[in-house]
Amino acid sequence: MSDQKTREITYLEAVREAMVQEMRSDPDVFLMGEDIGVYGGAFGVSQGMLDEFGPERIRETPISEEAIAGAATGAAMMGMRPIIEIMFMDFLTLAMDQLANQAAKIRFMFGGQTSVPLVCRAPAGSGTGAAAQHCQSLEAWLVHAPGIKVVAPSTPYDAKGLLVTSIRDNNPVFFMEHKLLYRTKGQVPEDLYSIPFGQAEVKRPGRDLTVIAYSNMVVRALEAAEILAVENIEIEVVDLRTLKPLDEATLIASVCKTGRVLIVHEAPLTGGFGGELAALIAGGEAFDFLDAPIRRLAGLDIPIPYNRTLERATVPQVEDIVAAARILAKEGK
Amino acid sequence: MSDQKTREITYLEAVREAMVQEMRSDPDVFLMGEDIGVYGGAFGVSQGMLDEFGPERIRETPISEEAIAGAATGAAMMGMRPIIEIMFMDFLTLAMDQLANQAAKIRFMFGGQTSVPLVCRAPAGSGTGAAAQHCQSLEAWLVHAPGIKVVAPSTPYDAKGLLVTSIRDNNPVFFMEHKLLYRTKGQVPEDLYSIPFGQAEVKRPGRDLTVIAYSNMVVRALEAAEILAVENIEIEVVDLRTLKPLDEATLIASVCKTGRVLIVHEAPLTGGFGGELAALIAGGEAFDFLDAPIRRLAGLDIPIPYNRTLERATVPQVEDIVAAARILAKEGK
Amino acid sequence: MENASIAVPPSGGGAFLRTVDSASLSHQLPHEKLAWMLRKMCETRYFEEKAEELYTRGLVHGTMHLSIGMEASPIGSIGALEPDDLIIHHHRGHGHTIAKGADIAIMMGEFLGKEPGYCRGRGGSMHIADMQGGNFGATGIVGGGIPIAVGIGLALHMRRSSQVLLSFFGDGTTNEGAFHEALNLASIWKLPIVFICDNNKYGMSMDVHQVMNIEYISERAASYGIPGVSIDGNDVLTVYQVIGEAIARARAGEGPMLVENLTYRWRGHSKSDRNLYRTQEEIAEWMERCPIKRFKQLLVTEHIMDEVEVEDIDLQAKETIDQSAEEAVLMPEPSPENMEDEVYAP
Amino acid sequence: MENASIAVPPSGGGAFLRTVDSASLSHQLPHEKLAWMLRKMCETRYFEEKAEELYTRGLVHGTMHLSIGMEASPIGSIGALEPDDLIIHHHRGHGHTIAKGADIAIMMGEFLGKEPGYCRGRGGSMHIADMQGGNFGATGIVGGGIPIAVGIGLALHMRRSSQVLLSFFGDGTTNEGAFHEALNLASIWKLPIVFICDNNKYGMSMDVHQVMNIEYISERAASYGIPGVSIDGNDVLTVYQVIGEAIARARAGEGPMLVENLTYRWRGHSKSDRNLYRTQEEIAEWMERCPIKRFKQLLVTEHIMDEVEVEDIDLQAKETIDQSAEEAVLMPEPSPENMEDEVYAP
Ligand SMILES: Cc1ncc(C[n+]2csc(CCOP(=O)(O)OP(=O)(O)O)c2C)c(N)n1
Ligand SMILES: Cc1ncc(C[n+]2csc(CCOP(=O)(O)OP(=O)(O)O)c2C)c(N)n1
Ligand SMILES: [Mg+2]
Ligand SMILES: [Mg+2]
Repeated sequence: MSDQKTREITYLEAVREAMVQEMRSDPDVFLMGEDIGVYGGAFGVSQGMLDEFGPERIRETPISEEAIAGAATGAAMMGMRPIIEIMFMDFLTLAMDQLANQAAKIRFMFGGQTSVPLVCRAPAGSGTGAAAQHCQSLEAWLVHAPGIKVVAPSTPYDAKGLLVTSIRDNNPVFFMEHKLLYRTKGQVPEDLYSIPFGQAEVKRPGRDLTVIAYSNMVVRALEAAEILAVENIEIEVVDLRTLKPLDEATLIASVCKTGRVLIVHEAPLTGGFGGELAALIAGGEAFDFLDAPIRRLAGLDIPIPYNRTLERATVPQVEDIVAAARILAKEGK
Repeated sequence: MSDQKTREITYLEAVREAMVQEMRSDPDVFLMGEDIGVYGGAFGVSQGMLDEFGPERIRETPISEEAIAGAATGAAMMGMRPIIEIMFMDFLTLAMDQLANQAAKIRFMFGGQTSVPLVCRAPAGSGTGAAAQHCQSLEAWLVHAPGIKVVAPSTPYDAKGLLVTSIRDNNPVFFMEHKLLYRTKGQVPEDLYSIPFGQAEVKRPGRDLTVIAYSNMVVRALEAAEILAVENIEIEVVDLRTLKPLDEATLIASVCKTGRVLIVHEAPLTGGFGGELAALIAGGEAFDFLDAPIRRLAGLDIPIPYNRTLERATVPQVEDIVAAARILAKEGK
Repeated sequence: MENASIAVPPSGGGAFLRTVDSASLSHQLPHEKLAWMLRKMCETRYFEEKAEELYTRGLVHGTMHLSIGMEASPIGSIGALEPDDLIIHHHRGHGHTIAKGADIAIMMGEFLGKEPGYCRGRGGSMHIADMQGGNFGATGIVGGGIPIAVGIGLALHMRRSSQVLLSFFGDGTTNEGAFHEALNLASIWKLPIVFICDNNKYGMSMDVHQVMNIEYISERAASYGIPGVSIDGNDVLTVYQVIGEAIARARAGEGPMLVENLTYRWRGHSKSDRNLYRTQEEIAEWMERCPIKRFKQLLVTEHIMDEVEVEDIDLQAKETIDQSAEEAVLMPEPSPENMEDEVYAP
Repeated sequence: MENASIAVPPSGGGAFLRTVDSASLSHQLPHEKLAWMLRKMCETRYFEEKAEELYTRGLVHGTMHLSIGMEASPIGSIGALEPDDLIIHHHRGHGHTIAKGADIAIMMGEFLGKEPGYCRGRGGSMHIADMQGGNFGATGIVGGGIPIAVGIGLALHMRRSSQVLLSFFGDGTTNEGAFHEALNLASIWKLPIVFICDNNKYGMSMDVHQVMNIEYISERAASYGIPGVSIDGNDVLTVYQVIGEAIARARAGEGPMLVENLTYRWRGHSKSDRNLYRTQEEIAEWMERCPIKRFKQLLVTEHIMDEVEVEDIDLQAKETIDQSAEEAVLMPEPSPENMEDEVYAP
């Protein structure tokens, strides 16, 4: 970590700053996507970048997600370092052949002759009333596509440092940005710095149980921790930060310490990444340290509804984490 | 189950028979896909069907997976019951928007105004030297798409009965056919019959540990069971048959009985459906009955290689199941 | 048949542009048809102005896409359908839904996420469907509805129905693979579909000529061996006439066609739009070509209606909207109980 | 420039067909170029016959797609490139790989899944790539390589390279959305790519005219505002000439073009093909038009080579293949150790 000057900026600004600084220092880096120029991207992430870098490197595309991902793949094979913005994570459905069948596999399938250093960024998650086709969290699909790395930072600091690492990584990296995080603020160094992949962070230490989370659910878990602390329940919040590679050691150590674990994610429960985490815990050394069953708190197995009340009820809220933690803290063999 | 005449046919014939018989009895059922006419489909599943039903109902398409899935979605909303054949499961990557964003969500998103009774069939799995882009097992993605049901039969008998149920179901159903199963044989009733969704089957009872599997891995688990029986290790083989809906009761009961569980699938380990299964076991009543950590045996986290030896080494073989079961049978707290 | 002439672009510049003498057409159409068109256009306009107002008042949680300035395309097109014909459309679909006969209070209820709304508050502005009214709804995935249209058309074809389907989408959408695959399929199967591109000059912010190297989107019809034509999409009678011909063609079993309705959206793409990609002059210029104003003028100039009748229709439309909004605001919210039971059909 | 004339289809029938006077062209080309073309065509033919033989002998675990009868397209096209230009192709890509200068023993090794093979036995017939040779390999996903081509072309463009990329695919592939999106993108960015459709009349079993309503696939170029042309893809010199012009155009910064090489595959789609979708007569007819036989005849008729020289080249090609196969059969198998370490680049 840099010990340079830091200041408070938003998550969105942190993402932009990582791109801007990497583009300044590496001419092979460029950004490609829909409406990322004058419009600044659907969420404004690339605002102002066109002015600095021009249309060659802030490369706007037609509405053609498959071609965008393919163009990134081909350019990456040529040694460029494309970053693509897929406007909503839901539209990955249209780019999955290029991401999962091409970019992810090309290196192995070609016997190591080449590599595919691309970053695919996309905003995920609900909370904005955008309904079933604009609110998904599809990280579980990407985690299950060997060849892709998956990053899901929860703070501005992590976002900048991990995006820098993503851009410098020599593989396809999926970088998940939660819409509700964009406006959250935090201290971020002005200078370039990078955070290694595969290092979870204990965002809050605790004694009674471990909450494993990533992306926006870390924020909610930390809020829940405040509430629970008042009741003298101390939860340890482990922020995975990168889902693939995964820092098993940190999460196992935490579970061994607390003996209780609650896994939280926004994506639907069934088939979500929480299953993988539970399996790792239940299949490893932590198993013997468990004092209670492994609990998962996740989105309902439904498409995200439009109505605000329904939308809220679909994904874990702070109070849901509090309630689940309360019960789990008392559960035990 | 029908008590009518049965005879031995292949899995492939069983799939075809289910389609043929349903098409005879319901004029709304039709088959759509690439090269399914005179060619009979890439694996010959629809051979002869064009002769009986003609090109209207054995509807050949251009190479346009997204449009095929979309056409099925629209026709299903009109009350037809399309079956689509996606030539290899790998090509689902091109149809995921239609399957996961449209077909799966339309009913909920439109407040229940309509339903989408389609079946998407596709051959999955490795073992034929078809390499990275023609050998995948992507069921975990579909399980994580609320609105889709997922079926993965392991025997000719189950294939026919479950395909009939799939066709009659009023929802999008993904029907997974493993290439290596196509030529396996079994007793199948001539008459129409159906097998309800959500009913796992204990394909072999056993005392020492539970193996949970589906599709081709059931066949391997049963072979492994024979070998292990000689060593006086009796494994119980639970065939899930349908992944969604899932018969939790049967698998939990088996785990409670044996106290040890090995989950086996061909898809890559990380993010595979085994995680979900492990999580269900580790989060439920079976937790207290476990005498050993939950073990998963799955494909390596790599694209499927072409070379036969490498390909074999990538996914669980009979001997791998035997070895894993042997160790697990002795493990314990 | 006569319509086939649409297919062949006249040589020379503006090859694909087709014009219609709307003044004389206005005398051939029944008065009530013309009144219906005016009413539906006004209802659409007021619906969207009300939507904006409700949004500004903080009553809307979510996004919306307004088609103010584009009303002639959905109303003229759907006006040419028989009642039991079908439509499927897209995120900018308020006009299509109103034209297809939606109950506006129920529609407004959906916009506000209310239980009595068309989708019980699950869909919202971007996913309003009215299946009973033959409206297969809106998809939020650009291009996602076009392959579905093929399936609807296929079902009509297989059942030897005489119904026709209109499939609406935007200019930017025609760069999606789904557009390509779907039009090809509809063509080889000769499905009874009219593909209608509401070309409002922009995707979100991308000028249509920045994202494709051709003058008219209708030129793309040639790739599928179907007729393609571009028309003044701000003239409701031109739209009515040309789409009507395409519908007749489709109903006669001659297959699909691609019609490009040239129009313009006045408002930003959605609420987050700061309009930096275009000039105020351009917007002003197109506001001059307001389809409602033009139609009103035509009706008066041609002595089809007097100004009193025109403004009466306008007023009624406004009242319908105001009333519907009042109703909708009072509608009950949905309950989050048992949502997991709704996903799968029994 | 002259090539632009390709873009404009002459009026009347066969609008998009372009012919070349190969006889006179043969006198303008260096002898060694012509000899190279013949040798590469023969090598491709013998490679695939050998592949069939090895397959029949049970030495191959996997699938393969043979291009016997189609050799003029890859060899003529790639023959028109400079050595440091690039290609990307598809499942039926043996000819492309050979033409781009692959070491045939290493290629054969890959076909047999051996460790010294181009992809260390991980790829097989359907995924042979030779990155050092400027060959970006074959994808098994129909259409999957075309968007990747756009990215390669984009990198060339952004680096102001003078290199050109040839992107090959089949007729059936042009119905995939990927084709549409990619050609549009390449067009608006004016990328140095020549898109080459090896139209062998069938997808797997679907006749091209069964799956699209147009005469020539090159007509689809119009959707992207780029030139499109169809040529006799069984005449290696026609291919060489027309692709050469397209390459010159691309290199001059005038953007991409779509060339359709009309040809035919003699063998089934893959080994499971029972050829039920076509007649023996049709196959026989096309075997008459064998590109190798035709080229040999031309060379002899035009007195460029005598029969001895021609047959000598043929024989050398056969020997190269036989030798390579012998070498490849003896190559070591890969080991399954540590495969998980290969997935990610360090
Ligand atoms: C697959 C997909 N990509 C991108 C978007 C984001 N998006 C929504 S509308 C839109 C512009 C669509 O342009 P056009 O087709 O011209 O329709 P218009 O909005 O102008 O009516 C975009 C890019 C989306 N919803 N779906
Ligand atoms: C996305 C996808 N769909 C289907 C297939 C199966 N498939 C392999 S080759 C082929 C035919 C391709 O036809 P064409 O593009 O004409 O190439 P050809 O095989 O004739 O050389 C098909 C359908 C595939 N590999 N990928
Ligand atoms: Mg538009
Ligand atoms: Mg072909």
